[in-house]
Amino acid sequence: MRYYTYFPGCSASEGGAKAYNWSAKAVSRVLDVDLAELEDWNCCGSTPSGSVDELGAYCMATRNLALAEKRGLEMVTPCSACYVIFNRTNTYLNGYPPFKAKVNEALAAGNLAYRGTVKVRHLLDILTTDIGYDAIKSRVKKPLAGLKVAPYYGCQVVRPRFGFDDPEYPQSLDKLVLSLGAEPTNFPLKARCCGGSLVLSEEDVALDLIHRLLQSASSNGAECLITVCPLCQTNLDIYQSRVNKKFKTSYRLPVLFFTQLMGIAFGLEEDAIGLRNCIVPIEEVLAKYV
Amino acid sequence: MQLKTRSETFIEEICDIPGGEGIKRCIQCGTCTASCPNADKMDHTPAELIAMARAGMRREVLSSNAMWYCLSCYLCTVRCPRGIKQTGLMHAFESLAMRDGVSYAGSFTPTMYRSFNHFACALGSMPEFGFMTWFYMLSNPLRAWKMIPIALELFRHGRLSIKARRLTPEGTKQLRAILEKAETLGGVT
Amino acid sequence: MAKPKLALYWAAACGGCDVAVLDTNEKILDIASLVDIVFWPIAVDFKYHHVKAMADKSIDLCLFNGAIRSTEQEEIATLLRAKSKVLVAFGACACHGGIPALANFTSRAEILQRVYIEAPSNSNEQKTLPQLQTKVAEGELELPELFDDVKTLAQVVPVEYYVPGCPPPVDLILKLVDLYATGKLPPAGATVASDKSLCDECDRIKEEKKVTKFYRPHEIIPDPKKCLLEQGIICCGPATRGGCGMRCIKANMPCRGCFGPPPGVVDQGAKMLSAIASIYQGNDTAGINRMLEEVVDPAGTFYRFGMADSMLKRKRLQKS
Amino acid sequence: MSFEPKIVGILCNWCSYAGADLAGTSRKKYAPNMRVVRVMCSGRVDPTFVLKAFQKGADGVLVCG
Amino acid sequence: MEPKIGVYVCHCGANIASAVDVAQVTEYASNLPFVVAARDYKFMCSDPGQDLIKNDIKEKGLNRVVVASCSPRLHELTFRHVLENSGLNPYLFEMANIREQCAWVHEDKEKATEKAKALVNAAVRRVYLQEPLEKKEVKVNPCTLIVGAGIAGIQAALEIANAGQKVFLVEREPSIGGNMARLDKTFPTLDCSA
Amino acid sequence: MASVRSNKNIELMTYSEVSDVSGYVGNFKVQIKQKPRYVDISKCTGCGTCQEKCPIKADNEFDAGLGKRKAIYTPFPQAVPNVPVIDTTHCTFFLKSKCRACEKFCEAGAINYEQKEEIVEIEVGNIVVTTGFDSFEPSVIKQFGYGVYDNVVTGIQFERMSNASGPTDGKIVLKDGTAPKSVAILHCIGSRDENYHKYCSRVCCMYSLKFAHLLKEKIHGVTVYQLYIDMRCAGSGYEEFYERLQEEGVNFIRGKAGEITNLAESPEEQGKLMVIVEDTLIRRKLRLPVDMVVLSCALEPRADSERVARVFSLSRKADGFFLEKHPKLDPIATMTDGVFIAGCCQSPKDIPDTVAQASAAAARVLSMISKGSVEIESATAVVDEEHCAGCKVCIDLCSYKAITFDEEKKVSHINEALCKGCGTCVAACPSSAILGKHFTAEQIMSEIEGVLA
Repeated sequence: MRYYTYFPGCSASEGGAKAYNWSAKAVSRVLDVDLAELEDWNCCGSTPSGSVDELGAYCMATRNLALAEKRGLEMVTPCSACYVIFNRTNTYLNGYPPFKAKVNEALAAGNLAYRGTVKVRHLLDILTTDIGYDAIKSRVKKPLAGLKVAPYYGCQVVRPRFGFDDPEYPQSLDKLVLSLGAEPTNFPLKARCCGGSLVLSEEDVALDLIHRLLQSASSNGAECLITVCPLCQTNLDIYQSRVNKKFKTSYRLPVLFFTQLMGIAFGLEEDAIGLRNCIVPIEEVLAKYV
Repeated sequence: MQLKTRSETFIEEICDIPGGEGIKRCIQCGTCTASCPNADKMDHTPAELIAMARAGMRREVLSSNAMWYCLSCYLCTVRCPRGIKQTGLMHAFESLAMRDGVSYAGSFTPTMYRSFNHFACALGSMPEFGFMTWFYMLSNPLRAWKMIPIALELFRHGRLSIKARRLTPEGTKQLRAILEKAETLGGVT
Repeated sequence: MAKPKLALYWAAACGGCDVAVLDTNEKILDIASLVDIVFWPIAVDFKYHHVKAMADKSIDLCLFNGAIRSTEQEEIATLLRAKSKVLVAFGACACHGGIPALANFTSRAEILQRVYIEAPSNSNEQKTLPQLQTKVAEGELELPELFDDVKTLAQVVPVEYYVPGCPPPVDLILKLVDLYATGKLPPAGATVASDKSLCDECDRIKEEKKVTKFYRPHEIIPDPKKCLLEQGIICCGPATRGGCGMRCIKANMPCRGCFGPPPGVVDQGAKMLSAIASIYQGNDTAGINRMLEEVVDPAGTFYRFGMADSMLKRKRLQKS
Repeated sequence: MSFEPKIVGILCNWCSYAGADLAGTSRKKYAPNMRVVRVMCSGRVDPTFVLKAFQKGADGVLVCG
Repeated sequence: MEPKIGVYVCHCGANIASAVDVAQVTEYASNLPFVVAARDYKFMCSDPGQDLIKNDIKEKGLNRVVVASCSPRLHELTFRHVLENSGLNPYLFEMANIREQCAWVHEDKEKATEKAKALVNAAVRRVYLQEPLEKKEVKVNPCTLIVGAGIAGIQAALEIANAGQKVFLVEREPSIGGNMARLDKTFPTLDCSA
Repeated sequence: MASVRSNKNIELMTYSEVSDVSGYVGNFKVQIKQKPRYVDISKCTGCGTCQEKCPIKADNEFDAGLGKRKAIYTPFPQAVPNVPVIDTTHCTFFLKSKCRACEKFCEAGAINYEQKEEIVEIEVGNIVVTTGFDSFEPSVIKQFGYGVYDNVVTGIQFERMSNASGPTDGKIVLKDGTAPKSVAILHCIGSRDENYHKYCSRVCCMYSLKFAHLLKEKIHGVTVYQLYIDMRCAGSGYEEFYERLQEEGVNFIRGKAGEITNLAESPEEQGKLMVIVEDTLIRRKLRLPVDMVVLSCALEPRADSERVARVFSLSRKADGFFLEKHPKLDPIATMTDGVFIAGCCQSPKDIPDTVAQASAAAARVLSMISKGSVEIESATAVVDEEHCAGCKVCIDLCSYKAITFDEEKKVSHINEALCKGCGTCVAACPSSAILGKHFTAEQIMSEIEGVLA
């Protein structure tokens, strides 16, 4: 058993990406990974808070890190945005002592202090590095032979460089797909942006980017996509119909969290991994292979 | 055109931000622009924005629309041959613009960010339904109307909860105390 | 002419040095006929007040064994210094601190705690620790105070000669007596032993030293003809003064360094450590870590006899 | 007052001492707490030097080579 | 013989003097044991700078010299020659590196000055213990090894060989030529590279 | 190259590597490992029959993978010596003990499969290291698609194509054999980039200009883009060359490409490579559709430079190139007396500078030879025989093999001519019987006390 502090993030915990949380926990149990949720955590601040009030945003992130530090374990999050925020916070706190002092001054108002020792990792990193492809492969009950999966990394799991996978041409998700018995499709845009939160404020910008992703995935033969980030999943899944409308296309590519695909291969219950939460249904595609 | 509003201290202001000091090293190669998915939408390209900042054009930089189109995809940051953290700079420009009240009015992004931060600070958690409703109402109620089909779809698939996750009362109090204190410390620098 | 006056004293030591004097066997009678023993607590019944009553410099030769670690030992060392013409640091403890000086790796408080409270054989329910003053029916008794630091004799009073060894070998004792008797004593400050390291007199076959693994003496049976260090047994001979007659080496056991450093060496332990590090063949981190594990108790190995006399002196005391 | 450690650096003439010179020629700034003693090779470093430095009040010893 | 030490603190123009209080260091040096002369000068390595040392050796009978200036890797030999030309053994000399490892790397002038003093102190203590050493010379084998037969190696080999000396030209690849042999025309004259 | 062959003072040792250097300035002993060619150099006439007859083909490294060569080959037609080698990783005889075609057809009987590696020892007074550079391998920069897109090539590949004796007989062609109609030349690939090499490689601006010129010369009507950050044309005749290229109609775009893609966004882009770049002078992001992209790659330290540095006791700079004694006052000498460096192993440089530095190195060597003698280290170590107990701890420690054991006196002895004064034995001697002159324990300890006072 491996033990981690678990930070689900807002979207996966009570937001639109609950299925991510469920499936993450379910496959972790299968792989002997203990994800103990950080108690009383708060929103990491994500990109928007940092763009409104930088210091406040860093303080929000650091409160979680300070809480996690007390437990002394590595912290794992399934959300790419949380991952980037925490790692950036750690980098700057540890690289700029006066800044750290300032953040700690604010934290002291809540009787907290942070030394800077919590290593924050993405769930994908934990599962592929610590647990490993062989262990994952050994748990597969329903190999997804023939299923063509476009591994979509998005941006913030590999950028900026926090040492996990290549920032331009990552491989971990591709290998994971292979170890589940499925076939990763060539997907040149696999680490390009889905539009992020600008889907709310600048929908056209985002739809354009989503369109390119769907086009690239489908033209390379993908039957579904998998993602490692709640926002990516939301954009690709929910806005697919709007892309179809705007660009007069007819994509019906299911978009799963990578943990959901693992759950399918592990033979877990559909409800345990929240398959019904997908807007574009996966059942048709799965029916061909499982 | 003559430059009248040169701010001699703008570059120092940026350098004091953690990760901001790299701006001095820029060689204007344009890699950031060439890597940016949204550069075409910006009134000034990312590289130009850096050049303007270095020229002390504080007002022009902060009232630009460029940073509000930043997707935080970090492509510019990993490709920059000088190790400049452009994405971080964009965030810094955004927060300075917010603080100065000069943020670009032609995009809903500032409003969206503010709404998000409002909920994140107040609740310590992000109630997606509340946040989006609030944002659409603030930006343009008509847009909210257009979102209804999506909201219904989400709801049908169990992905939209009216109820939001709450911190414990102690947790909420602690977060508030920290943020209030942070408020008094006057920004990151 | 009156016979020269000889005094012997036993400070912080095991008593082996006094026994070594007796080990001269029948020659002790020669010694006794040559000199008048005026003070030797284990053999002759003189009290401190007898010594105090002597005129200064009235003792011709004083063999002082043991290190100094209490007020009593310090007082007697000062006393004997005043009364003696020639004061000899006799044995490893007097010369370099010896085994007692390993106490410098701890403190008085830790020692008392361990000995009087924690030791499993204790029955000390009141947790009584030694007191400097004790009231008894006859009045108040005073006990000597134990120091934190164990010192060599020379760190307390000036010393003329050193006879090292744990204990000093008989032939060196006889050599000292002979030098004294024939008036051929070297200049003050000299050590009555070899001027080279033990390897000089060691007759084992020595080749280039390349060690890939260190053993403790009980772990292998070494070849009795070959250099022990080359066989991976930490033999302190290279950094130890010769003159002992290879007592340990002949028993197929490594030198532990009781003769102290050879002339010119400032810190015996550090020098030995440097030599060991130089001949070890591991170059990678894993190899070096393994070596560090193989050298069990480096402090006790390299500073077994020389702690008080070393540059380390002692472990840092916790400020109370 | 903050802790100002005294550090003795024992550096090899051919590499790390040259490196320290290079830091100088490139005007890299660092704290003045380290005082350098040059040796012709870090192999010359005898453990007694380290002991000596600590004995004379050093808080740290950097051996580089 | 009683050691008589001279200490010379160099300004190196403004290189040292702007970051270290040279006068203070000189004053400090003059009070160190066995120091009979302590001076500071703009450029110790210049001829007038060297003459300062020569004169003091002659007039004050110095028998040991410390120069606090740049790295010994730069000018140790220069100053050893000064001692030699003044009849002293060149090894009775020590340098304190107050430029590369002090003036150029520290920003706080006061602390840099303190450090410079410590370095001078160390050099003085050391030079006090130094002993004269004998110079040794060996013959030079006239053969030369050149490693790598690209354009640089070929050029060097030809020059030495044309001067009548034996050259061993070693190349890892089956043919000489190196990267140069891969090129066609070369800038800016566009002549061929063979 | 030909003059090297004909110079009787030069003993050429190709296919050889220096494996060990001992000794000191004026008197080095060098071991050279001669790899087996399997061709007897004294018998081979260079007729080339063996290469014609050899049935096995392999990628030609000399052509940067563009062309093919045989398993027995000379890297290029003008090779010196003009004697082939057998590549045992491809030769059927070495892999399966079959074939022997080359042996059969060699009239001179020069093929010898039994050749073994030989170690030759030579003695020299001076050494010049001119080991050159490697070309940066751009496939690690994923966004440029080198190795993914066929028509993204490196500068060296372009050089081989444009070389009349190269794999395409001097024609610049795409993978499909046709001539490109538009080419983008990207500067600073792996240079001036914190992610790869921070330094400027110095020659790329100029060779990129040369490429543009060659393109214009060889392909009528070709469109050429130069994507540069700064044009660095400092050198005799260089700025003039830049001006000439401007007049030849090359498109200069000031900006570094962000990425290269083959994803077309419009019909005109179909089948092209799109170079995405900001023209920083007009502040526009451009998509340039081209047929070929040339990456002007950095010059980097050779992959084995760490090992070479160890063999010759050289130091390396932070960027990995060999460290000169002083960057301005002595860029030819190194910290090891008698070992000089010249050319790109010291830092990237162009041909005129390389030739100048090589000539300077030759002059330094010749001045050493004409002086005839050299002063050696006086600050050596000596054994105090009074105290040496003959424990032999020191014997094996000396990197310069200066310590021997005197079996008669039972003490160690140091050859002061070989001793470099490093002091390792001094520190290791457990009875302090070795004195390190000029770096005695007292002197060093006194200095330590001094810096702490």
